[in-house]
Amino acid sequence: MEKEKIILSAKDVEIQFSLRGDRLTAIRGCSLDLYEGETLAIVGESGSGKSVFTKSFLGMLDQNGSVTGGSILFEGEDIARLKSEKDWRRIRGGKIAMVMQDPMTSLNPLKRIGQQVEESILLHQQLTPAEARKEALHMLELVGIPDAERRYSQYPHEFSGGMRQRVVIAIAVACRPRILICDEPTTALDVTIQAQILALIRDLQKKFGMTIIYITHDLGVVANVAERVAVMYAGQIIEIGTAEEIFYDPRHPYSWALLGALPQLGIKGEKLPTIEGTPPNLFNRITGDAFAPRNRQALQIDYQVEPPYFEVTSTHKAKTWLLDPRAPRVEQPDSIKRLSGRMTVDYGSARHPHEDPDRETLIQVRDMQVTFGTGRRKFVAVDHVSFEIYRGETFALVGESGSGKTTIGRAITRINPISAGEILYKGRRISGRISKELDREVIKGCQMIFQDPLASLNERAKVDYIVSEGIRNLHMYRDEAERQEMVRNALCEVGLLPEFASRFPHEFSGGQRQRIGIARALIMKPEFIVADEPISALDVSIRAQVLNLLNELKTTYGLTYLFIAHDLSVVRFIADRIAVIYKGRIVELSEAEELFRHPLHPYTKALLSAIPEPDPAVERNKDLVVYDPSVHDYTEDKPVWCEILPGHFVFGNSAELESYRAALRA
Amino acid sequence: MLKYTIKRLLQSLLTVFVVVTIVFLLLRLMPTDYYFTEDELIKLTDEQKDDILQAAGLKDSAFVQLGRFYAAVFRGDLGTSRRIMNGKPVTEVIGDRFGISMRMGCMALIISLLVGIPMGILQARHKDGVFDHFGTAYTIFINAVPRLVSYSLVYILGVRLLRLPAMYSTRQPGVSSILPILCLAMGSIAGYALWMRRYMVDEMTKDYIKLARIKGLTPRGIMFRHVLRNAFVPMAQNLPTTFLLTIGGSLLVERFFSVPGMGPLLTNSINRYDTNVVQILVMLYASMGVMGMFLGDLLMSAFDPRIRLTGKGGESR
Amino acid sequence: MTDSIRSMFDEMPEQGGRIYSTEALEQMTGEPEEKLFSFAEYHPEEAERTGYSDYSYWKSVWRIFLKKKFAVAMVILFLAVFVFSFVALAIGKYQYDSLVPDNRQMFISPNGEYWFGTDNIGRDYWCQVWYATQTSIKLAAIVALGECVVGVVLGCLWGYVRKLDRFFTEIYNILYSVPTIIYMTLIALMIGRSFWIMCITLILFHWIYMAKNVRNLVFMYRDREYNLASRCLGTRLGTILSRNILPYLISVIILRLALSIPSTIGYETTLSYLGLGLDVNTPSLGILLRNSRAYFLDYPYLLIFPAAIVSIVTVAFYLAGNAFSDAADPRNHV
Amino acid sequence: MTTQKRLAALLLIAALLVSVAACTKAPTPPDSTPGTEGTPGTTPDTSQPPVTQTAKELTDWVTYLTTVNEMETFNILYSQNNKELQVLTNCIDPLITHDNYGNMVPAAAESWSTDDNGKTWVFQIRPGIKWVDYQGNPMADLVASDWLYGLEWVLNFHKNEAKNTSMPTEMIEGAAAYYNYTKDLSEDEGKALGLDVFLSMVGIEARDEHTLVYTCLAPMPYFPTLATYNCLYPAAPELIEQLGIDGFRACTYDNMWYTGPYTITTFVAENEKVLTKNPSYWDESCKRFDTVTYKMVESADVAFQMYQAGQLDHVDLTESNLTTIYNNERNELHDNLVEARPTKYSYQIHLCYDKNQEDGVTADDNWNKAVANEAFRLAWYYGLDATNYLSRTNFINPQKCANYTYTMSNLVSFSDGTEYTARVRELLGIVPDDESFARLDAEKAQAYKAQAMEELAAQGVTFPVRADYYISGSSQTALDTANVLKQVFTDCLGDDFCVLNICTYISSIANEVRNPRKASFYINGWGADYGDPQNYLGQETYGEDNAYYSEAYSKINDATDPQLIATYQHYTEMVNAAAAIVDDMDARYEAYAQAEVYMIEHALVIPWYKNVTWQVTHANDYSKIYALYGCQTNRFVNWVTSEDAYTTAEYDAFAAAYETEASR
Repeated sequence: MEKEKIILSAKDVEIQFSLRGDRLTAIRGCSLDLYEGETLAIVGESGSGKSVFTKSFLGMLDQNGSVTGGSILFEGEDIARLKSEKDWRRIRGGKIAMVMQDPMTSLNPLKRIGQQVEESILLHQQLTPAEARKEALHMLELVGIPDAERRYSQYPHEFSGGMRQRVVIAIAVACRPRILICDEPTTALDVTIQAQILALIRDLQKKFGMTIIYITHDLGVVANVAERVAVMYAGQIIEIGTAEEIFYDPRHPYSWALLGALPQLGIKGEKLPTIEGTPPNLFNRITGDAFAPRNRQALQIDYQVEPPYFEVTSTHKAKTWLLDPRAPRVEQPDSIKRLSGRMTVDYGSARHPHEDPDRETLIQVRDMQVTFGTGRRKFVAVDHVSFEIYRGETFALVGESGSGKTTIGRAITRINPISAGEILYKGRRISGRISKELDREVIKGCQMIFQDPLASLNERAKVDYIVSEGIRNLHMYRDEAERQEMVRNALCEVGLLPEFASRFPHEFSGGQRQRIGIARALIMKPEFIVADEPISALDVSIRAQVLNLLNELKTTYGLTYLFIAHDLSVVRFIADRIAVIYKGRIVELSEAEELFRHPLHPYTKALLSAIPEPDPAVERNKDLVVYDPSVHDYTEDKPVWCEILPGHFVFGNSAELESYRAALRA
Repeated sequence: MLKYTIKRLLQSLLTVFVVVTIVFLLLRLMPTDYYFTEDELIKLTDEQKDDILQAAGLKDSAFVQLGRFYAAVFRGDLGTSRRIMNGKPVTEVIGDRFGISMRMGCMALIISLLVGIPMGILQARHKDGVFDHFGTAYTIFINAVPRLVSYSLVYILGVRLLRLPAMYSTRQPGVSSILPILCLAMGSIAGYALWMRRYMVDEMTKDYIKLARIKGLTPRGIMFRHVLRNAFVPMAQNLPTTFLLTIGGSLLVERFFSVPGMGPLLTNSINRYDTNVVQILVMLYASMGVMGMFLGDLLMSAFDPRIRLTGKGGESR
Repeated sequence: MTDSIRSMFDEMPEQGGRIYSTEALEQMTGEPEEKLFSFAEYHPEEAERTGYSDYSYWKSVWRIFLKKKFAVAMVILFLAVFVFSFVALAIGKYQYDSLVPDNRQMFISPNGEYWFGTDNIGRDYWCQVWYATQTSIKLAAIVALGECVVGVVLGCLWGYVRKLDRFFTEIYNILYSVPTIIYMTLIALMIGRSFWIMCITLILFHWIYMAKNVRNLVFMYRDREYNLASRCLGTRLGTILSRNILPYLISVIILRLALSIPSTIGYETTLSYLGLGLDVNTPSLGILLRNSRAYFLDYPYLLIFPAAIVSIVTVAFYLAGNAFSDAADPRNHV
Repeated sequence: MTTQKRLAALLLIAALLVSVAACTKAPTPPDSTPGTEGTPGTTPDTSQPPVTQTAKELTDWVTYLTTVNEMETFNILYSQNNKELQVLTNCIDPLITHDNYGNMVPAAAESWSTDDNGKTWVFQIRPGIKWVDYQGNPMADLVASDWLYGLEWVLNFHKNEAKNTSMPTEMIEGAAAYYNYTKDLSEDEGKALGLDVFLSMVGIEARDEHTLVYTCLAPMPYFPTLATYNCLYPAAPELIEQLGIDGFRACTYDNMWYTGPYTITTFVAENEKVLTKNPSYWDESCKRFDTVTYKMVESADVAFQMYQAGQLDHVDLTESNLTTIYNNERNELHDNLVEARPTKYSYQIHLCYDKNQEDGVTADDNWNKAVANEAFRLAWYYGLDATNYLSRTNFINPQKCANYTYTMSNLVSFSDGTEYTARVRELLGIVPDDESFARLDAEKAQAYKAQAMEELAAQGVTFPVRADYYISGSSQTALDTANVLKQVFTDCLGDDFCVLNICTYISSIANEVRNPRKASFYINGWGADYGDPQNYLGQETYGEDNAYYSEAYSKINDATDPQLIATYQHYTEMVNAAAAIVDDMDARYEAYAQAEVYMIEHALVIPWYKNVTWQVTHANDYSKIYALYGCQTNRFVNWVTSEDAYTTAEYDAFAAAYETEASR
């Protein structure tokens, strides 16, 4: 990369927070040069300090935090020294702007969209109100809001999440900043929307020549937007380089781990490479390489001396002793090699349970409908859905938020009552009123793993109670000793230490908590587990742990999963069969590889195209397929649920089915 | 909208009906001796008392009375007072009094809005400053210390030091209203300041405020363009209730300063077993209560575009 | 230490990467180069342990509460007053039970014999005030506890059992839309006035606000995933309420408990002033305040002593309640 | 929601609020006559020379009432309460009124007479009296038949709702029958009744426009005293016609008609009312104020502050005010403390002779045996020193409140001017004393106590005897007083004899205490309805239905002790004998006095106290109408007032002058 003008230069920035009387060093001497017009992605797990670091460029640190060392040079001024809000206002908006993570809360709910955009225009561009209005309309159009004239006078709640994020971006861009910081702008959005927002950011960067810092925890996303990538860990940038360098030739073990943990790079039936443990506690003083305790290939020196940056190329630096000539040579893991094309991707020998003549139907859902509310507020969450789950398979349900996938899971575990149809478990009806014995049997047999490890554990109860809650209810033990033994076993099973039983959930990290949740389900010795987005709230490094665990348990206990996800990439790795759900309807259901190879329904195609590939070359050249529900004309020709190939179902009317068949033949 | 309004009004009607019926029946459980004055109790024999009660229609069974009452209300006849002012239509009894309560209440309301809300705003803007501490001390004092004590203080200071009239007088409504209005406003100023400050402080931690800061908006701009209106929404919900309740008058203040308002009417009419007045008053209060809630929801929906008034309650999504 | 490494780093430019000198490293760590650059042993358990956090909710609540100096001071003052009310009765020169009216001793200002003076029929005011203080605190405490117990139990049901929502909402409307004074008057006139009647009626009309509060919270927690998990595991309603939801309500309950005390005392004084409070045989601060109303312009001490004590008690609880609610808010645990 | 919808919501709110506001339209300010404007005439006028004997009189009077005493009706025939009568008595003239010595003087009736020892009474109505409206415009002439309409109204169950019927039905021929007749009619029938049936049944007639004749049930020499009472007031048929039955019952100050010295020109409920001189009043010679203003205050304490601020012309003093002023010689009001005249109530300890236990069912034998014992009662009579109790009312001169007779003093007098109760005291051998409670006799008390304890112990009575005394649970004053009373029992009789147990009732002493007979005794006052000792002594007779106290309080008719019953029967005979004397009033009074003495000496009822309070005032109470019965006391006519508050010395002089004048 040719030398460009440095627009912002952070040197040895140290940021501390005072928290509960202690001092937490969130950024430990972090340096970064930002070049004019580039898109830099900063990647890291939660708590790595990526967000804090960039907030310091704007003076937007929380009240209890402050820059305690280093300098941030911007336009010849050390903005780390700025104190008053007044000084910062010179920088904010007009010079550096920011797009925050959650579009749902970052707009004033009581002001019209247009006004909010106009506000920043009036602040930073010398325009008359009439001109500002025109400019605001223009901005709205620019960020891809159709019918801007009408949308201008609407309120945020009338916008979907993706649309709101577009508005937030419009507001930020309307300030005409030199640097735009995008702080996880797509994390709260659906995959298909995420892809669109990423494309938008790319466009805007080209149009306005802004410098963009893109913060994310997901390396897959980075490949799409970034020219340069910085990987952060424990308050430091441990590796920085161009996107190609980081994706194809990462040098730091942490970068390997991050990339390797991506399920897109996993091989079905094999373990994903994982990063054990959790990020370090920044309250403590860290000696040596902060990643060392989690690194299987750590050197002795890693525990004692902090590594310096080693330059791989002029643009590629990494902070690891492994690059030291004195250090032993360590091969890049296979997954990295796969990525850089040195190995071919093989999705392994998928099982085909539906072709098994001896298959046993464990769960059967027939024509199920779930509605919420009554009268005019009635809302159909799940609309006449039918499918079967066979013993021993992993059945995945994929759809965006609000599609009804979680509702289906909860209906099967009988948390939500169903309003029509029926659910059979081992051939017996379990929906509606059932006998006590069957109730017990279903409680034992069907368990659930929840999405949010923070919310799914009772904070005020000990792990021991949480894990043994089910066996207590059903008195599945003879005496106290046996119960404790069962708890210990369950904890060991999920890779936790038995002594954790006497602790409270808040003492654990997200991954550990998710494993406690799994232990809670596992202790019942269930046959069937509904895993409701078990990894989507977890950091990338932890996801792999949980996915591996689920796979392991499946083989050990012959478990059957209903795996609910919003992201096809994960599902491809774990699922045997996949059902795609859209607005309460299953639109396509097929064996996993078949679905990836021959997606029929346009929505499936859109979902597939939105999967972020951790490969800059692929990402930059891919065509985004946008799903437009209005392509279906169901006014006369009613759609049907049709098995178009053995084991491959699709939802469509006769015309569509015809075209699908044609596509399959082709 | 219209459908919603009708539905809400019908629901309110039901609530009012239930409340009035309950109070009606409770009243009939009261000893009828309250119907008589002390003078009468000294001299009247039980037989004479029975005759008087019978003449007043209070001897019939409670349900007969209830039926008669609702039939009369349905005809639009709200009955006459018996013991507040014998034979005077209840509407007039109430009409005489609620004007004064309302005028006083409105004055106090206006004052407390004009003082309380700016006070809350200033406190929130200069959070943890001297003024904030001062204001907080004031709100704590007013909210914590029983009203009887703080009114007594006002009374002593006002009457003894400032030589203000201790009693409301129709001849000098201005001067003699100062102390009662002060007492009324004192409490609600504290209330408004407290809630305004709290809502504003809450609002200031919201993400969209961060975005506004990032835009480069001045603290002033943020305060006036974003925080103020949003913080006002939850306040707006209570405004109609507060306004309507001014008609009800404040029992304590009006007793304290001999204001001939609605406040003491209620306890007086119960004390005197003036059933018609009690029933209509309860009906009035209950209607004001439910109307207040309804208007509050309407007002909120006017301020907050997120709130759609359909189906039950003004639930936001 | 960081600084010294950096400087060494700058002095030692080499070909592909930049390297710390072996000597410097060995000197720094006291280990030979071979050892330093060999693989370390990997402990998966250690990795599990790293993320351990010592954050404890209640510890933080307590710590932040203690930071509110003024509230703590007021609580201590209240406790002092409460304890002193017993001491005062013991050291006073007159016993409450054996007070005798004596018209030669009426309206004596505080002096060495009568520490708080005497009342209108010549009885020692000191023991009356402290006795009344105990009555008032007792009343407030019982009402607050009663409100909480009833409010929490019914509030939990209200929030959790959807079918009951309508019913409780209607009760709420009925109680909320009419001034409580109506019911209080009716009850005082029908059943009479006594300590326990007062307790029960206050609880009867105030539990609903607690319940409403609890209901909203239960609503919030009801569909949290951990409760879904419990339902999935077949946990009974009672257990879910008591083990899963109640613990989350404790801070709110304590707050309401603390705030209910000043409001009960305030309510009691108002009712007593209106003649609807306790019966005259049970002197509370409210009754004393009401009685002093007739005399306070001539004999201000009759107002000042009970008023001061009432203020201390109510302000203490009010402050403590608010300080606690601040402390209980996890957002403030920084 | 779209903009239109939100706009609609706003409009709806606005509309509702406006409609509410419209309903609350500011009430029209009360009509105030020019005379009532400005500050009351009590503002000290500094330009005046220092106080002289001939201080200027007040032309306007400002007084107060506590808010609980607000009027409940303007219909004087309907009212049974002093709180209304004290105002309305100024508005309509009775047949007969009083002067400041309690003598009956003509009002609407020029003269009255009887030819048959009081069986029929003829009243000559003064010609030329006008009914006027509240602004003083003449509306109609007052004629004799107006009294017919008035009595018909009172006796008609559906018109006056059984109010004020007791005295006419007890005294006037056919009144009870007519009342019962109307009671059996339906409401509409009753309201439609004219005079026809009434005149055919009831002993009343209008011989001509100015001659009114009443026929009593029996000879009643005291009947004219009843004519001061509001049950015998006139009603203008034209007004009844105009307002309708319900409208007349509910008449208001601005639609009623007046014949009295004042009309009500301003009325703001619970705040203020103004009486203005009636320009068409027949008696132009009587002295009246231009206006009389009532301020309604929340408590006596507020009244005192208003007096201090010069906003009132008199104030009754509360305990604390009085103490402060009296104990501080430099207090500006110290010299202005003056004693009011006694109220019309005579308070007694009414013993209950058939008491039940606290359950209200089983008889309390211990008490019933004790109280039936005369020695026990006499121990109370001689032993209880009321002084401390009296100090509750009047701590400066407690003995002024001492009451030694059952009948209230100044009710009637012998023809030689001897006051009736003075005669009773004389017979009892009691000489009132300013220093101590004159009845007290410690020796006798000791002796009776010993005797009672001996006799009663023999009957199995356990000592101390518990006497249950009930007070209202809501009254602090009652509790304070009861505590003082309890102390009196302890101090005077010792705790070994009798112990007072203070209990409370909630709302109704009748239902909660009297009917279940739970109290051992009551302290109750009786004010006269008409001017005859019968009105007092007749309440305590044995075996008679209309003896109010025997029926409601003492329950003597259910007592079993033969000696007690005999005593009561003897007393009853004495009273009946006295009542039978209708031709010689002196003999009649003497017989009553003997009966009263018999009653008191056997301690059937124990006289206890009367109300004499302190005040500061600009009016000479001795110039006011003073009557113990009827409702004339509060007429604002012929008052002597002063721009400066009277001093104690001046008042003492007034009292002395009054005494001399009265005995003449």
